[in-house]
Amino acid sequence: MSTAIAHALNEGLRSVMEEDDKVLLIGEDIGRLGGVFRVTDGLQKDFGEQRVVDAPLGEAGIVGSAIGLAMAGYRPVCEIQFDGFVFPAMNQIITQLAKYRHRSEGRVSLPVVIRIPVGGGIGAIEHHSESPEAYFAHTAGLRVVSPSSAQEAYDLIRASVRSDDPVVFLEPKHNYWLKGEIDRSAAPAPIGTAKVVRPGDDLTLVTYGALVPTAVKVAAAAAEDGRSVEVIDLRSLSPIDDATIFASVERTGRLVVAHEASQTAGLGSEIVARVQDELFYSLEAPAIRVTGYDTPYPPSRLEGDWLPGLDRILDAIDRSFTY
Amino acid sequence: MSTAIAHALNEGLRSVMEEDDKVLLIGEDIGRLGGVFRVTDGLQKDFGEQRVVDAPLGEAGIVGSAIGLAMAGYRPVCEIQFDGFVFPAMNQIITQLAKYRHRSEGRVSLPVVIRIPVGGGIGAIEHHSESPEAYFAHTAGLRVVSPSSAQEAYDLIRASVRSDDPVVFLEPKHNYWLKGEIDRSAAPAPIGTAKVVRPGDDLTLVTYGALVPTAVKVAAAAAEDGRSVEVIDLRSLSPIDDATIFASVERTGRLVVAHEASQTAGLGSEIVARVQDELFYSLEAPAIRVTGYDTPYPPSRLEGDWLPGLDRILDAIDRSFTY
Amino acid sequence: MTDDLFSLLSPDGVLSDAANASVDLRGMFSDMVMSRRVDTEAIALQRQGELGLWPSMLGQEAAQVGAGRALNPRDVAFPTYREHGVAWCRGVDPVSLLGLFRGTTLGGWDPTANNFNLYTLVIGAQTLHAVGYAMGIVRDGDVGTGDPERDRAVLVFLGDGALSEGETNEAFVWAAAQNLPIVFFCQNNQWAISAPYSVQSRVPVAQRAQGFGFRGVRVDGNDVVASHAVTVEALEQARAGNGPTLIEAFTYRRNPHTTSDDDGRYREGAMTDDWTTLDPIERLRTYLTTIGTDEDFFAEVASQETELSERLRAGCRALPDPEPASSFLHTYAEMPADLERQMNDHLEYVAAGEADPA
Amino acid sequence: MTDDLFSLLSPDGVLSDAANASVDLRGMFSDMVMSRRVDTEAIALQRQGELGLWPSMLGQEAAQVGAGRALNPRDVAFPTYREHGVAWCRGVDPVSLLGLFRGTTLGGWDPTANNFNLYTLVIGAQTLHAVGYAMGIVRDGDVGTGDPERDRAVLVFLGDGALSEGETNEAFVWAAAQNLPIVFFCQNNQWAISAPYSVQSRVPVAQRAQGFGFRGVRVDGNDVVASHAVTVEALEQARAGNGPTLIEAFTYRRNPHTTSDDDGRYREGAMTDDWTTLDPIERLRTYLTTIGTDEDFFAEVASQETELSERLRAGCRALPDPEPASSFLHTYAEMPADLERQMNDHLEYVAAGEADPA
Ligand SMILES: Cc1ncc(C[n+]2csc(CCOP(=O)(O)OP(=O)(O)O)c2C)c(N)n1
Ligand SMILES: Cc1ncc(C[n+]2csc(CCOP(=O)(O)OP(=O)(O)O)c2C)c(N)n1
Ligand SMILES: [Mg+2]
Ligand SMILES: [Mg+2]
Repeated sequence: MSTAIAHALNEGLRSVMEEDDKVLLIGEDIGRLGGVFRVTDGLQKDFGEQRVVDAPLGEAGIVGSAIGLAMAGYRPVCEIQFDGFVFPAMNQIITQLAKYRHRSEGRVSLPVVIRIPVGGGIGAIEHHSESPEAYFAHTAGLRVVSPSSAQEAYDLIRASVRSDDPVVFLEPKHNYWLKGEIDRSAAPAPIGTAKVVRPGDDLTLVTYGALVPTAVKVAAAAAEDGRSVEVIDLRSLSPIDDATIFASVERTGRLVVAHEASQTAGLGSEIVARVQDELFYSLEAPAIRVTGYDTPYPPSRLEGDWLPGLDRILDAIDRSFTY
Repeated sequence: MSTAIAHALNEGLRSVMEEDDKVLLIGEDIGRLGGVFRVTDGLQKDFGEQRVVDAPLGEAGIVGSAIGLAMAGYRPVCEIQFDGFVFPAMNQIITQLAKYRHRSEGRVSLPVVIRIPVGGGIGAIEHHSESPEAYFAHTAGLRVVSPSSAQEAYDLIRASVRSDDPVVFLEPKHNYWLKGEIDRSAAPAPIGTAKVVRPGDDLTLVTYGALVPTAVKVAAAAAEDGRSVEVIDLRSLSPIDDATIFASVERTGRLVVAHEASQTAGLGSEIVARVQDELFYSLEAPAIRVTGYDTPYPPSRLEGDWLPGLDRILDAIDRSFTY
Repeated sequence: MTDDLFSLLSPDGVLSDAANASVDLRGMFSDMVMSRRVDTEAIALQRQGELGLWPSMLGQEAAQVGAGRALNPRDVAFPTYREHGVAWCRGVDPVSLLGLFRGTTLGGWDPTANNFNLYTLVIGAQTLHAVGYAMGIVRDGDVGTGDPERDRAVLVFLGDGALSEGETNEAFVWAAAQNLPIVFFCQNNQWAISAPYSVQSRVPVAQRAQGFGFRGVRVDGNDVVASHAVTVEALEQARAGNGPTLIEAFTYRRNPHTTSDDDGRYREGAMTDDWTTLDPIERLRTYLTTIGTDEDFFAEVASQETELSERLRAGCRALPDPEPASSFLHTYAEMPADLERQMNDHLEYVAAGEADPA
Repeated sequence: MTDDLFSLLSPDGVLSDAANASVDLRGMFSDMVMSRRVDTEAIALQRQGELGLWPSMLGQEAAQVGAGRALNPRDVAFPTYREHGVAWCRGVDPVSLLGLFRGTTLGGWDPTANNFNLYTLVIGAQTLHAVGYAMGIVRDGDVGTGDPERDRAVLVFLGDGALSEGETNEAFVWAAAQNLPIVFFCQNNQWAISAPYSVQSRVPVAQRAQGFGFRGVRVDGNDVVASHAVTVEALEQARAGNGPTLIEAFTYRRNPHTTSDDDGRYREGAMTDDWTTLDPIERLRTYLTTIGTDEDFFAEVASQETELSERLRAGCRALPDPEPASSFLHTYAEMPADLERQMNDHLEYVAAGEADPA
């Protein structure tokens, strides 16, 4: 039986809540409503209002109180309702959550997970389609992860809740209803590693989240042109699993990185900068970024064109092969 | 008579306040105290409490009210007391200030300047030595600038206040007392351009803010080894003046970028990514970043070693020449 | 929680003698009916796939029209995303309200044309903009002069949920400490999406103001006459230099949060039904009928409604798609070189017709 | 603003009959004297270049010792950066307070060892941590059981300036709505650096609580007996499940904001002088002398002071510099590969002795 990403998250949360009664959830509308995307559906009914907390409407309060709960021995999982609404919590995330282990010289762990539905392409109004990952990836002390399939969702949410580091957990909302099989018995990969989703020899295509299925389609299309594209799902956006990326590009000699977030100071630039430094002599073409443009997210009537998609990624691949 | 950067900023602010009575200042302790770095010294006395506003202790309030003042036709200049205290204002900066022109389809300009003393090396306590520029540079709709000398400070603050875009103005606090001559009559460079601070032929060294004087020393030291290093002061951290950088690297074939902020998804990565894409065939070595490490800013006893300095930059230059 | 509500027009349509005799009750009635019609049509357009989403104001017409009509033209309003009735009173073309929800724009109107700002979707953020604008009014010297052509104030809207955001409370701090010409108008519709007001607070909204040292007033938000009266009074105080007021208009969100919401998951229909019987329009209709208002008046309003409906339907479909270049054009006052390059790339894609993502 | 202050020990050293007879006045005296000595020594160490900075608590000893001594061992305190007196009462080694200001650490002690959290420098941020901790206590079932070995509460400190931060107000929202076992202890020392309290608010700090629907109490913050009594009472209410209290301890920051501050730029010495005559320690000394306390007691305290001074001076200089690897080691629970590479590069630099920036 195949499971949607949103349900896989729900199942994953349920399972860690069953295993560890210190796990609790805090967020706006996550209780009776089950969250606007229903990721927490039924959990308040089964675990009660003390463990699935309908928060007052304040994101600083959500993350700040989660920090306090973690200090008191709990493992809180916060939900931020949409990408664009995480910013009121930025002070707690950047000055407190990310830095507390360091401040306390390793004495205090803050195992807080911050779940955020991210990304565009759903025809939404402003603030509901953004990709804020770079803000978090630039902040040392946070782990940033994003699943791309039901299996990854199930594994990663469980691993994130178990992590002793704070984890920003980015859910590709465009693909919440994408289904896949889940193996619930397999030992999940440790948090922090990338995954080769489709092997290939001629070019490495790195992406994450909602763009992973697109990247697989890109690879299939490129294969028709006789180009063998290796697709890597970052999974961990910070820290970045250099080893997997380097090993691939060393073989292929070509790199394209794709994400929805704006280009400037985005993750694509980071990966490109790392690769060109490590593999200067291996690269046969410049490493190319295919990203959202350096504008605010446009009105939804324009998002189809604004977002990086199949064609732009394929064109980048073509361009790579012109070198 | 030579002027310190802090005084040049004071003078620049005074001059725009004299020229345009819509310019006003808002910040914590900027009035009678003149700001903790005295950048606004004497301005409340001369322009009154309505134009130099001692704000309640809330950064969201400072930026949010500045937005409203801008809507009412004013040109507010906010002061955030230290780099580490800008995060409570992040929601207003990212979701409102940066996006309002876009949201209003160009109908509403928000000429707000946010001054922030940034950077380390002053032996301070936590949150007083950080370099948050990447958060702003990643946010489309903001201009981000940083002066490196008294002349730049005077020119840039004036240009920033006159800009119809919101400007995040990063003041290199380590060099507040660095002195230089100011020509008050020269037409300042338009905001948005980089500057070749020292010409050279063999390698391009890009940096900004407090590291510019260090970079000039680096170039002098490299010259002794017979290496001619061109130093570029970005001045505008966003948008980036690609043309100046490209023109230089095209000639030199080598690039080192230095900044105090952490590496991952920092500005160095962005510049490197751009250059390797544009100048793939010109580069004779990988473009190298010399940055703060991917940790929170350390206790001040460690900052001397943690910060990128003369030696690390020189070593990066050496490394570049090994290719 | 309803004991201490100020009211003038009772639920069964009886008008208190204390009501200001010169108030334009017919105008209020018409505004409420017309703005409800905007709401109803928009919901229909959403069902037909013409809008992606619509946040309904059903049940909140009295609060909004009462407040909206209290504004002078020079006063400035800062709405949330639900103030369709206030927009109506300000003279904003209701067709332009639809663009944001159709995805053709993030704004849709010129905020300076009617002194009605853009909708703000980030809860609470607009309260600080309103504070800043009020600071601007003070600096313009347009407060407390006694000159009715000069004194101005700001009216900012917020929901009960917004009371929990830090930014809203900072707005209270600034407004109180600087005694600003601002009125906070909170429609306590008792829900923030699925969260009943009890999630936010155990005491009435209006009480919050006391803690910051300014006036708080509770009014029956389904009573347009009372909502209007308290807002007129609060705005007068503000314009006169007597500082801020927080008005709590106690009302009820009768529809789901937006057309995407499923309120059956978190509330019983019964309470919604109760509030339906407290309908603000019916209340005023009863009164107007009681005092013998001509049938022609009601017929005239009805015909304007029909006209409006048609205009909305046609206008919605005619809303132009934004230009592909528009986001690039409006990010900065002057376009940076790299962004121009990005725009040109983008326009080439669009021209080639191959930009749609997989 | 001082009319309604609760007080038990008058400025001239007269103790009210209402004071709890069992209170350990000698202990309070000793704690105030010792924590003042910590403060004085730290200022001296700063002058000698041993500390980069020190935020003095001079004048606030009564508020802090009153509050600090009201805590049970299981209660948890969340300080700002000025609670040296509370740290003293909690049994935190005062030498460890110095590391943060010497630059050898950003923390300096184990927050779980004495239930005294790390200093928080970001104004207001700790109020939300305290709220979360209190939510944890509720979930542990350690509130309102009536078992004095079980019930716990949180005591969080904040300044008058912190009342203006959004986060502080969100903490009030959460504490009130969830009726949490938490006490907010605000030392209104009348200044936030150079900003007099009038920049933040026109009404007393304690009044803020009313707006959120919980208790607010004003106490003479220079009266250690009263400060203690109100905190004991508020903590008892909290532990019993009767929800939060905001205590305003009205006092005065007699020194500049920190050793880096120049308060001559923004305030007159006269007001500081007035408050010097209200010294909290002298007040209690007068009372203790009046009731004939043995000279030996005062001599004993003085000798402990001397010993403390020496320990602080020696301890400060002996504070170890952090390991060059330490920031890398403490960023993540498990070090990521790239960070390990960065660390190794860094350690090589440090070993080569060439890392100092120009
Ligand atoms: C900062 C922020 N957080 C979360 C949201 C998501 N959200 C949209 S409306 C809403 C509820 C608002 O409730 P209220 O303030 O009572 O206004 P109402 O919708 O009832 O008019 C929430 C949580 C948001 N828009 N902004
Ligand atoms: C978020 C934030 N903004 C600004 C500062 C800078 N700052 C440090 S202390 C201070 C004043 C605090 O005043 P108050 O809360 O009254 O505490 P006190 O220093 O009087 O004890 C300010 C503005 C800060 N630490 N954090
Ligand atoms: Mg509501
Ligand atoms: Mg204070």
